[in-house]
Amino acid sequence: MSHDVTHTRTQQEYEYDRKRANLGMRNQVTVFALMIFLTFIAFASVQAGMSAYLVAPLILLFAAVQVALQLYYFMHWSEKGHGMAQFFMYSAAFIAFTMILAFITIIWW
Amino acid sequence: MMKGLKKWRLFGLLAALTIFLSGCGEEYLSTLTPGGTVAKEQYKLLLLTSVIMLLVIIVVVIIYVLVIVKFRRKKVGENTIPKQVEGSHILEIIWTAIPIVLLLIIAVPTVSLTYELADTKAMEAKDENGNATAVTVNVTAKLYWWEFEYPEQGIITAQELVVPTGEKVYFNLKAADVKHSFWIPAIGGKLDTNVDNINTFYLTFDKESDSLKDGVFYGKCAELCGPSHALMDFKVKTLSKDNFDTWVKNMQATKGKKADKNSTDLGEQVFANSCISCHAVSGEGTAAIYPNLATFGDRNRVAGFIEHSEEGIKDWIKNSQKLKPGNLMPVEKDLNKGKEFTDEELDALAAYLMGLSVEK
Amino acid sequence: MDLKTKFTPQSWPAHPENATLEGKNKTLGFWIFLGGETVLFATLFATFLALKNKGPNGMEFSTQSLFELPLAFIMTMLLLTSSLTSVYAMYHMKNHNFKAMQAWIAVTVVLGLGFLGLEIYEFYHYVHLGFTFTQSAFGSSFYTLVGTHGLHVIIGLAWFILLMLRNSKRGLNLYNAPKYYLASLYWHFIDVVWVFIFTVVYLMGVLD
Amino acid sequence: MSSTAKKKGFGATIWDYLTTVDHKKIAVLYLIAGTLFFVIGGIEAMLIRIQLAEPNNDFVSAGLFNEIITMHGTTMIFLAAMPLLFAFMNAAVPLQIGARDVAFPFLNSLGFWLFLFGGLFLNLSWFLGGAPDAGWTSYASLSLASPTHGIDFYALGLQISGAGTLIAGINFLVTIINMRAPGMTYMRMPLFTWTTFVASALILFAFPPLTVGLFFMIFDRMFDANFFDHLNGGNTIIWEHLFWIFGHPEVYILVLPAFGLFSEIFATFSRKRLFGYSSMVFATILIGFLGFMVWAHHMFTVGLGPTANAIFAVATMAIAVPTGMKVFNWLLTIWGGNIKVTTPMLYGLGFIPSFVAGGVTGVMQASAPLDYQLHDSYFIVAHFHYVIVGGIVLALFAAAHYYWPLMFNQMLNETLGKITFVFFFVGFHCTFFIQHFLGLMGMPRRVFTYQGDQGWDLFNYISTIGAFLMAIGVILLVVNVIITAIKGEPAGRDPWKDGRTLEWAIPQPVPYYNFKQTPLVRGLDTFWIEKMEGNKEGMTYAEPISDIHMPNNSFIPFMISFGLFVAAFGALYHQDADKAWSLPVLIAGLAITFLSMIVRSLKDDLGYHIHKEELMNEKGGKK
Ligand code: HEA
Ligand code: HEA
Ligand SMILES: [Cu+2]
Repeated sequence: MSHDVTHTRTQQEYEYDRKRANLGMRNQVTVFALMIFLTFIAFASVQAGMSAYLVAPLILLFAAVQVALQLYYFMHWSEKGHGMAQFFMYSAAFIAFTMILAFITIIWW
Repeated sequence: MMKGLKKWRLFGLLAALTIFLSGCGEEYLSTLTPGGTVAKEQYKLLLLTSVIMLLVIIVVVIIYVLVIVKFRRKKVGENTIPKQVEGSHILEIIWTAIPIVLLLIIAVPTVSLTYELADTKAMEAKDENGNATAVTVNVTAKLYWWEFEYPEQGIITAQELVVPTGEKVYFNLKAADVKHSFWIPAIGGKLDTNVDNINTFYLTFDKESDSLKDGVFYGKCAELCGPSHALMDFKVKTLSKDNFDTWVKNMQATKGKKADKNSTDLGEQVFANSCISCHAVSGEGTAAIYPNLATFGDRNRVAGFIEHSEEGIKDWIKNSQKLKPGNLMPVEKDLNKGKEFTDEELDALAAYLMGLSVEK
Repeated sequence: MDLKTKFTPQSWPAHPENATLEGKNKTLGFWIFLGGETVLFATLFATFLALKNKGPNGMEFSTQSLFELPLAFIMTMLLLTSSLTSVYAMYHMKNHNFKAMQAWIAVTVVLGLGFLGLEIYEFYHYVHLGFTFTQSAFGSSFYTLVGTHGLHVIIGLAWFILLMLRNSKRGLNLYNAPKYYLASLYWHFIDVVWVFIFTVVYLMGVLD
Repeated sequence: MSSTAKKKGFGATIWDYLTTVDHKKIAVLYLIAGTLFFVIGGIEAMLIRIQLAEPNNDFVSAGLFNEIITMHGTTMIFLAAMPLLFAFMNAAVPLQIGARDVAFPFLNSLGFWLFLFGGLFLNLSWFLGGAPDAGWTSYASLSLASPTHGIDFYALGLQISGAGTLIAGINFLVTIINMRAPGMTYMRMPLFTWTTFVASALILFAFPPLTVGLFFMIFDRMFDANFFDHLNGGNTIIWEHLFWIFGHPEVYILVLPAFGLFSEIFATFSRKRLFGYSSMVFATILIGFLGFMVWAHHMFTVGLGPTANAIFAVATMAIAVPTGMKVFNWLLTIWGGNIKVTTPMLYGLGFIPSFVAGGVTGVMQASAPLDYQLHDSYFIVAHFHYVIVGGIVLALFAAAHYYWPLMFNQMLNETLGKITFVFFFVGFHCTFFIQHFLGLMGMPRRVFTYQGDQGWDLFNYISTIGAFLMAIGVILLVVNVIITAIKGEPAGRDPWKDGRTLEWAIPQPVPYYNFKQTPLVRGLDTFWIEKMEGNKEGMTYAEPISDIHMPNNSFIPFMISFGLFVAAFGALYHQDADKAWSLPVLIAGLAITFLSMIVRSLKDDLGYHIHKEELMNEKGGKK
């Protein structure tokens, strides 16, 4: 248990991993492009002065998508072994949601 | 037959509980002797929940006693190894379902009463002349006293709330300094007086208070507000509608009343020199910074909790900081240009104050 | 675990951050910590939403009058890009390419510093207008929310810099690999928070 | 204590404890500090009860009384109950899951020292111009108005100790997830481990709102921010929400581990596996989850509106269901068992009716319109002492007796233990039962005195008598500890004879590396299984004896915490114009902290190995 078993990969394994990593990296760049794109639309739609009722949900959705992209790709949730991380982050998100909902509904101004 | 028996038992339990509970506490103060519809509804809820909780406790205790009696090692034998039972789905279902049912029985009246007690729409109702039909009182809680303003009637009083019986009285509550909470236990539940907003609710008063021991219901501050939180009491006088109207008229009639520096009455002179800058003696008006004293002579207590007598007044003037730490009343010397009052002055002042009345 | 083992790209494990028990514990612990941070930021967001544009009677400041989108846009781009560069750094970490990793982290740090500079400029600008931390509840909640994020940026940068300096002579090993990995996770989290800040604070602030 | 400690000199022992990263020693530290604060909080409770024994009493003054109740509540919740639970978690949980160590030994020690220095800071307020006086809830309008530094001590002290708690929580989470022995699946974990896990998750999510709320409070009071100042757009209700978003889960943080302890005790002393294990686990998780949905039941009278009140009322009631599941599962655990009424079991038997009584009054309060009457009255005081004292304190006392042999290899005196129980239990009901009626009779809480004409005199007097009985109980417990420490004999392994879980399988005194060989877990109640199969060693091993990796001791956690402690003084007095020394102190404190942190991160700390040969020679474990 406390022993750190590290084994040397065979040349074949190594090359295979390397190739996958490269593919993965390409994937990351695509994700990045998507994020830039979403950000751009979000800013543009606000700047364009469209109706707030339309824009607000839209940019919130974009934010959620962007965050999901960060988490699943940049922060590797799409790889296995992140069950607990997801569990705690989703729980946190749930509590965050409840709290924000409460603060915009039951505090008077 | 079984059902009938059960009902009867429940009823018996309720009756016994009621008798037991009303044995506790004083009529002018206890939530167990409700003196208005709001408190009555809440009391019913108390009985309902108490009975259900007693049932729960009884069930638990029965199983518990049986267990202890039957399964002690002395009985079972030193070396027996009991069967290692994993669990039981049927039992699980039973003790999930029954509590849910019991909770639903509580939840239904809870929700409906929550909405009912929050319904203050009728407050805005106007008769054909555009006058409000309901009595509304603006309550302002301050360190450590209460101000009651009647906006429709244009009158104001402090420390003693006067209300008509037999109708819904509406309250707008707020705090002037820190948060307090407005509570008349025998009449109904509390509502906080916040600094940020105005809270509104209603109470009804069934009974005229002069039949009570002190002639008043007791009111409390229920939110910690500083050292003298415990002394931030107020009293409630309930009058029949007619008497209430008379009281309002008398209050309105004090319009323009002032203490005169040149009065022949020494007490009035002292008051005019030392007290008038803070305390008004006319009951007509709107919210002020300090307690209005127009009805001082009619009150039940001095400063909310001290015996209402000339002695009590004098004690208060001399020792207000000791009696109610942290209140804003200046010490005696600051009232009287750096000197203490002479006995003669104090006596006269106390007599003058006792004479401030709209009822006598 | 020892620091002496020399790795080649081939003997280097595919998931160096998780190759040791310490590494596993650290990664998991850090994710859990981020869960707590999420709630912390949620609290700040909730408070900001409750207090935004609230101040003494007749306050002249509002989200509309203060915020400028071009600035927020540039800041967003800087931070987003730095997120990608730190992904590059981690890519090279997995390939056991220490130099490239350090280089990409350096780029990340430069971008982060750019972001921080703009944020400081922005705050400075508002303070000059009279919109300060103590001016109103709006001010208090705005500076606390955005400032806490800024503080995270500072910590993230300090972390990166410390790691780069400390390990510059030693190269990668299984002891410091999880540290790099966590620092980069932290940096992504900072970006995640910023996505909500630019959306909820700036964009939605300008909207209504 | 372990035989190695006895050989060392006094100074060396102290140094050992100051630098230890061993969870078993940290458990002892938590136990000592928690007991100290429990006694302080208890003395404060006695002062409260003496003052209220008769009407118009002037035993303490109005202002002082408010300081006492505030410090009583704060000390008991943050500095007594939680750390004492941490003591038993540290002592038992790693052993229960068959781990050599916790996941982060260094952080474990940091968590303790942060808690201790935060607690000391808070309590020093007594000597430095006045303790906090706005109630443990510290509602914003009053706490902003409070003139002394008391509230600043409260905010800074809780901030420091809260950071320690958060760290401890994360440590337990990772330990339980990552460090379980082979075969110890989630559904084989003992209930105390499960409840520790869920309580730690609650800590993780509940403390950040408190942290933020305290920062707001600090900013408002010290740096002229306006979060709660309604004249500048602030809103006091934000504090109330933040406090209770933390505060409600907090009560479950406290009670869940207590449930876990009793689950162990019931199973052990009935010689029966826990009835409905999986539903117990489910109920624990459900309580944790619902715990975050109900905070506004403390705010029914704030005026949030009928819809909010109704929703929170119903959500609150829902918690009765999983809690009920637990109660009935306990009853069915002992049903058909072979009950031995030892002291821990006696506490367990006292706990069931007491906690149920406290729980059901909670459900009454959950009925919002009824709570309009009950809120801020003595009914509430009665409710929460029934669940807290009847739940948590009884659990702590039970655990003290139950785990004493595990922690110190000695048995507390059983007879004295039972006498302690009788005094404490009778005193407890005598003190708090009657308070329900005081509340219903219109007595508000947090009153420093009351007038004699309100019908409350007798009941208050009875309540005070009860408190004295409780005090006798506590003193007897202390006496028991002292007697045992002086003349106790080694208790040996599995001293209760009926132990079921792994912590009882380990030899006594517990070796500092815990398990010489990592055990293999073959089912729920693994020690019981091995015993039933006649395995004398009580464990099956998952690996051969081999080198064990151990962390180094470190003084850095102490220094980090001490630095914050110093800095807090600087920050606090920085507001006073006449205290020029405050800024240097603030900077010095932060410097100590940061330097210690930098030393920690720059110096590689790889720990050391105990070699196989050494292990073979040590006695204990496999001979
Ligand atoms: C360990 C601590 C602890 C625990 C476990 C609880 C448990 C519960 N509490 Fe309590 N509570 C406090 C500590 C605790 N509380 C404190 C400290 C305060 C005051 C804070 C302050 O203001 O200073 C407080 C205040 C408080 C209030 C606010 C009162 C007010 O100020 O106006 C409310 C209101 O809903 C409440 C409700 C509940 C409920 C419903 C439960 C439930 O979890 C109880 C569930 C248990 C049972 C119900 C018993 C077992 C169940 C069965 C046998 C099944 C069958 C039962 C039924 C069908 C009913 N609590
Ligand atoms: C874990 C939490 C906890 C615990 C264990 C207790 C324990 C006790 N509490 Fe506590 N209490 C609170 C949490 C707790 N309380 C909270 C949160 C509040 C609300 C505060 C607020 O309003 O802000 C409160 C408020 C509170 C009040 C209401 C104050 C008011 O509203 O005005 C009262 C009054 O009776 C009270 C009494 C007691 C008593 C008698 C005990 C007893 O069980 C104590 C038993 C312990 C002892 C009696 C110790 C005895 C030790 C000695 C005598 C010394 C011996 C010395 C040596 C051996 C060296 N408490
Ligand atoms: Cu609660």
